[in-house]
Amino acid sequence: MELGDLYTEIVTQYSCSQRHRHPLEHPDVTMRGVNPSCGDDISLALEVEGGIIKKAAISGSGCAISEASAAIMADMIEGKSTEEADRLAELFLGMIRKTVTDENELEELEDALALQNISNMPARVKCAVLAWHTLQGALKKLETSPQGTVG
Amino acid sequence: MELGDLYTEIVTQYSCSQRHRHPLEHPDVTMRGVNPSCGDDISLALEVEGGIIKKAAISGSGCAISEASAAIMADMIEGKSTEEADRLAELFLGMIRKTVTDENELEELEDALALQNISNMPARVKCAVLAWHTLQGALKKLETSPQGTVG
Amino acid sequence: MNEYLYDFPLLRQADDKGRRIAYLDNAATTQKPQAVLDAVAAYYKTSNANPHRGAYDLSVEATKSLESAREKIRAFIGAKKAEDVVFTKSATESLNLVAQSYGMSSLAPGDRIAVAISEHHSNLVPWQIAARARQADITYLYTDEAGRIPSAELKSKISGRTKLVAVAHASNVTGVINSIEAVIERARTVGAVVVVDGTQSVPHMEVDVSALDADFYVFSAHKMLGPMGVGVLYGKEHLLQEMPPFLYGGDMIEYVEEQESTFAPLPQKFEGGTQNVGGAVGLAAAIDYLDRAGMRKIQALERELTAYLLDRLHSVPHLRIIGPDGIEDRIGVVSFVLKDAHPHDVATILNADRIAVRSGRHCAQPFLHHLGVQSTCRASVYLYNTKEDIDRLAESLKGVRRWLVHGIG
Amino acid sequence: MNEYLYDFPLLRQADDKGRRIAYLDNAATTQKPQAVLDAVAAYYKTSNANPHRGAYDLSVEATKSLESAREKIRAFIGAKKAEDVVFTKSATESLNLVAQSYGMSSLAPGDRIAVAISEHHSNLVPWQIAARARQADITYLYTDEAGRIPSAELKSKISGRTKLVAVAHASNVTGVINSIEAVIERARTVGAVVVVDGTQSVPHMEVDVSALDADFYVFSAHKMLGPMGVGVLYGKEHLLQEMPPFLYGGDMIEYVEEQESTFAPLPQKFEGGTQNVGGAVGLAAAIDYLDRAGMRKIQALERELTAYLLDRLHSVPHLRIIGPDGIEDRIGVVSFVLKDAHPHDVATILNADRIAVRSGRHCAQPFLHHLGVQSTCRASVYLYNTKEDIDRLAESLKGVRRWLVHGIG
Ligand SMILES: Cc1ncc(COP(=O)(O)O)c(C=O)c1O
Ligand SMILES: Cc1ncc(COP(=O)(O)O)c(C=O)c1O
Repeated sequence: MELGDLYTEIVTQYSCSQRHRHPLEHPDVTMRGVNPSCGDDISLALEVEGGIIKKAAISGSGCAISEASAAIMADMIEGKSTEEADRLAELFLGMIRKTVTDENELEELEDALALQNISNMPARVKCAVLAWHTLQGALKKLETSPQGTVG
Repeated sequence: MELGDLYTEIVTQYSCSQRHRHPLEHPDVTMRGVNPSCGDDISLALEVEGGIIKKAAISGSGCAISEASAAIMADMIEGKSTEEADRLAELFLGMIRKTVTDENELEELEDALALQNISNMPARVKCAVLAWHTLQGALKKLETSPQGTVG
Repeated sequence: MNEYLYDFPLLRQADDKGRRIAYLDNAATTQKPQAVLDAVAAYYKTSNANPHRGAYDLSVEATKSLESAREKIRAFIGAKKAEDVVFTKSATESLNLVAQSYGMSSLAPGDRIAVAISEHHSNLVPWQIAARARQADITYLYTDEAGRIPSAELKSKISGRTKLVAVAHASNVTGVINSIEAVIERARTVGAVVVVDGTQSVPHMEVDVSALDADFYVFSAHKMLGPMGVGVLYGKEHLLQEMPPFLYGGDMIEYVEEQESTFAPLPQKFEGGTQNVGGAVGLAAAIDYLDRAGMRKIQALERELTAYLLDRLHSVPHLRIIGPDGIEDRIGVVSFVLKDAHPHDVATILNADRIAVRSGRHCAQPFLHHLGVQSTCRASVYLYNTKEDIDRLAESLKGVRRWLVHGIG
Repeated sequence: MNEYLYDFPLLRQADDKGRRIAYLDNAATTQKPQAVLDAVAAYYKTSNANPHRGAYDLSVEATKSLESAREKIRAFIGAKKAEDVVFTKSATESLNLVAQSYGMSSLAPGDRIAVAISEHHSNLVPWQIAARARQADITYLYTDEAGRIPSAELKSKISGRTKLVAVAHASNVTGVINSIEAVIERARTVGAVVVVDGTQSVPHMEVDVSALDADFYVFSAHKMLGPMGVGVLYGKEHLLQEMPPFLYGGDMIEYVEEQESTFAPLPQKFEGGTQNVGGAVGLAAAIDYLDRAGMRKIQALERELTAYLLDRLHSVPHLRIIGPDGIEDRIGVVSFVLKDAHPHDVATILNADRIAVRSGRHCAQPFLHHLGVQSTCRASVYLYNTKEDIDRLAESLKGVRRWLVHGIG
């Protein structure tokens, strides 16, 4: 695999993006995600209203891949329902695990498709999936906690 | 090394000998010696009078080499002073370890010389030295204990 | 000539008298086929790096080597998930891990541990230590004269207070295959966890830990054609999950802060320190070799060799077999004693004929004590042994007493 | 061309683009010379058996192989007696052995353990565990910015309550060589025992444990050209004598009775289970290789390489070295960060040029936290590295930011 297939313009642009890098005032849930072996350490905060993700914010730091993946994800889930976000996370993880390969199905992932090549780089898979696992964790937390007590 | 150099007539004769295989009525010291890995397990009992070993008796069981070695030793030390017995043990161990090689010096070991070849058989060295280590242990016990309390 | 023998460099070699070694100490360790040596060397020549750590290709390859070995082991023993397979350095370490980590964290004062009297020290002393530390008691399952555990013993000794049962799948002294199914069935009725020492079974028979429903199952690579320095611990996921780690250090950590640490998920939680990837690759190659031969075929072949061995031993005067005389429910491990000949001398005399058998107490002192023998000779076969090896053993045994018993020679 | 390189099959190999690997992750594990692979294979082809057990020649040879490896290690580190050298599976196991066996049996509530903040998790987490179990406290020896432990820190932190000091001879993060002499001198004044982690020192410099007067000293074979799966624990005899065993089972036993056992003398007391003889033979061959090259010559050569490495790294824009910038009192382990480039991405980009460096936290999270960095890249050299390897590293590093920082590429 060539480096250019990994550090594409989309990836480097997102990895430097500041769009979702701001604190939320009243997050309904926050979740930390870490790859202990490499030191990626991010936090995801969500504001959810009536089942819809209104705002997604990211803090912490990681490598270009994990930061790009987190930024793409935050962009994608804002405005979507929590079920929809969960489904997208499954789809993304399926793409990386190569359990979902149908191009049409994957189209839905839009810019996140730029990370498809990662599945050929076992050493970096963890970086790409960190944000999405963290999202799933956050959604689970939201679901199992009574309204207003998580965060 | 040939088997005939190990299981010599002297060795097999001594190993079957019953001469010292009887209990002592009033032993001044008894000592157990064991090779845990192979299961050799003998006991040595001594009657000592005025610094002279009057009787040496052996019980327990072991392989032909350890039994022959014990029988030869018991024969040799009866009638000798405890210092003399200790010196002979050192000499025997020196022969096996090959730290004593002077033929004239070794002559003193008499029949125990039949075990000299053992030093070329690392797997059996432990068997040959067991009785002599046990003897040294018994003599030490005798020395450090007030008269009449060991046994 | 045996179709496997040629694959084993050590066994092919003739000495200056033209004799091959008749290697009959396979219960202690086995010889290695060229394919295993080659696989290990190939790993070091093409894929060696510290696994789980690097972002570079070589480290990825090393990780793949380790994990594909784990997957191969999983399939070989029928475990459900590769995560339930933990690498250790030996069966002994695996058993200590269970005793320390599971035993120490789950046993309470007054609990009972049922241990078969026939266990190898490695599946016995760790329980003595754990029992003492937790004020639990050890109850022994005694065998009959042939070394079999009567089912009445299971019933009477495995009771409501029994929290753990430690038993070998096959004995390294008598070759008896214990009915693990019956042990587990009984243990289930009282809610006890069963630790199976598979060190002598995995090399010689098809084992399916899931079908058995064993809670823990352990074995060593070096007794199944693999290299020394590699052991395996299989455990049920929910048990492994709840257990504290055993070795603390690199690679088994999630966070380390100054006063506290949290630990990695399975199986890394139990794999502190750089793993023996070369050794794991060697075990994987050994499993490939065994799979190619076919475990059923190996078992049939060993059964034939064992029948022949028993038969030939019966023909040796003054010889008594310690353990079952017949061929049912046993592996090819046969202990015996010769009248008036100490096992150690017997082994030395056989050695002069280039026959390798083990003599001693086989790391099973309580068992030998129970059977009323101080030590035994033990011959044990593997797929590369031949009837000729056994003929040589029997012939040599016939001459032993001539050397030892004064007046015969 | 480097005179050693040719001996290492993995390093000789060119890929399809004709590039050799620039292997600069020697602090994680080293490559193996053909001589080591051959020695291990030769052991399995001519001398393989279970040591310490058999009465036959092959078992005697296996025992000799193990014991002569032990003697070679003894001489290499200047230990007084071979019995003071214990085989383990890794430095990690050695350190856990000391923490569990010595630590748990000698620490009392309120005692202090002084641990350098720069320690590898393997010499840190086991002490956290022992401290918690014994209600002892951990006191950290903090380093300065360059990663050196100031002598004032020794004075103030190692006090009357300190019973044990755990410190590495050389750091796997910064390459700093700690003044073990000063640590031991200070420890002696308060009567504390010193555990030295020599994993990064033994491969790279002459070490004499007797001259140092270290109480315990540990290292791993795989970081010094030897195979994986072999570690060493050196301990002073009187300390080892008093310690309880660590792994219980075969070969470390004297008597086993139903409820109790007594243990074998040193070093067998700590060597339960079948030992990794093949691995020990490999370590012995590695020591032979290092001895032939000469440890002083290796040290001089690595010093030259390290000076060159530092020099070339200084030429890379936006690069900051974590640890000492100079060549004094250090080994050839150099950590660094590149502005706006995460170490993980740096390693990936170097990998595309077939350069292997490690990125991450190097199993030293508290140290990186103390130094104020989340992770670093680390290049580490060994005798087979060349200036060309280092040139390739420096050149590739200059291109890294082009890939990562949007708008530069
Ligand atoms: C300083 C130091 N100590 C201990 C270790 C642990 O060594 P191993 O993984 O071989 O147990 C390492 C290497 O990872 C190290 O660099
Ligand atoms: C039944 C049994 N359990 C455990 C062991 C211990 O195996 P290892 O020495 O490889 O740890 C052995 C072999 O010695 C054995 O035969």
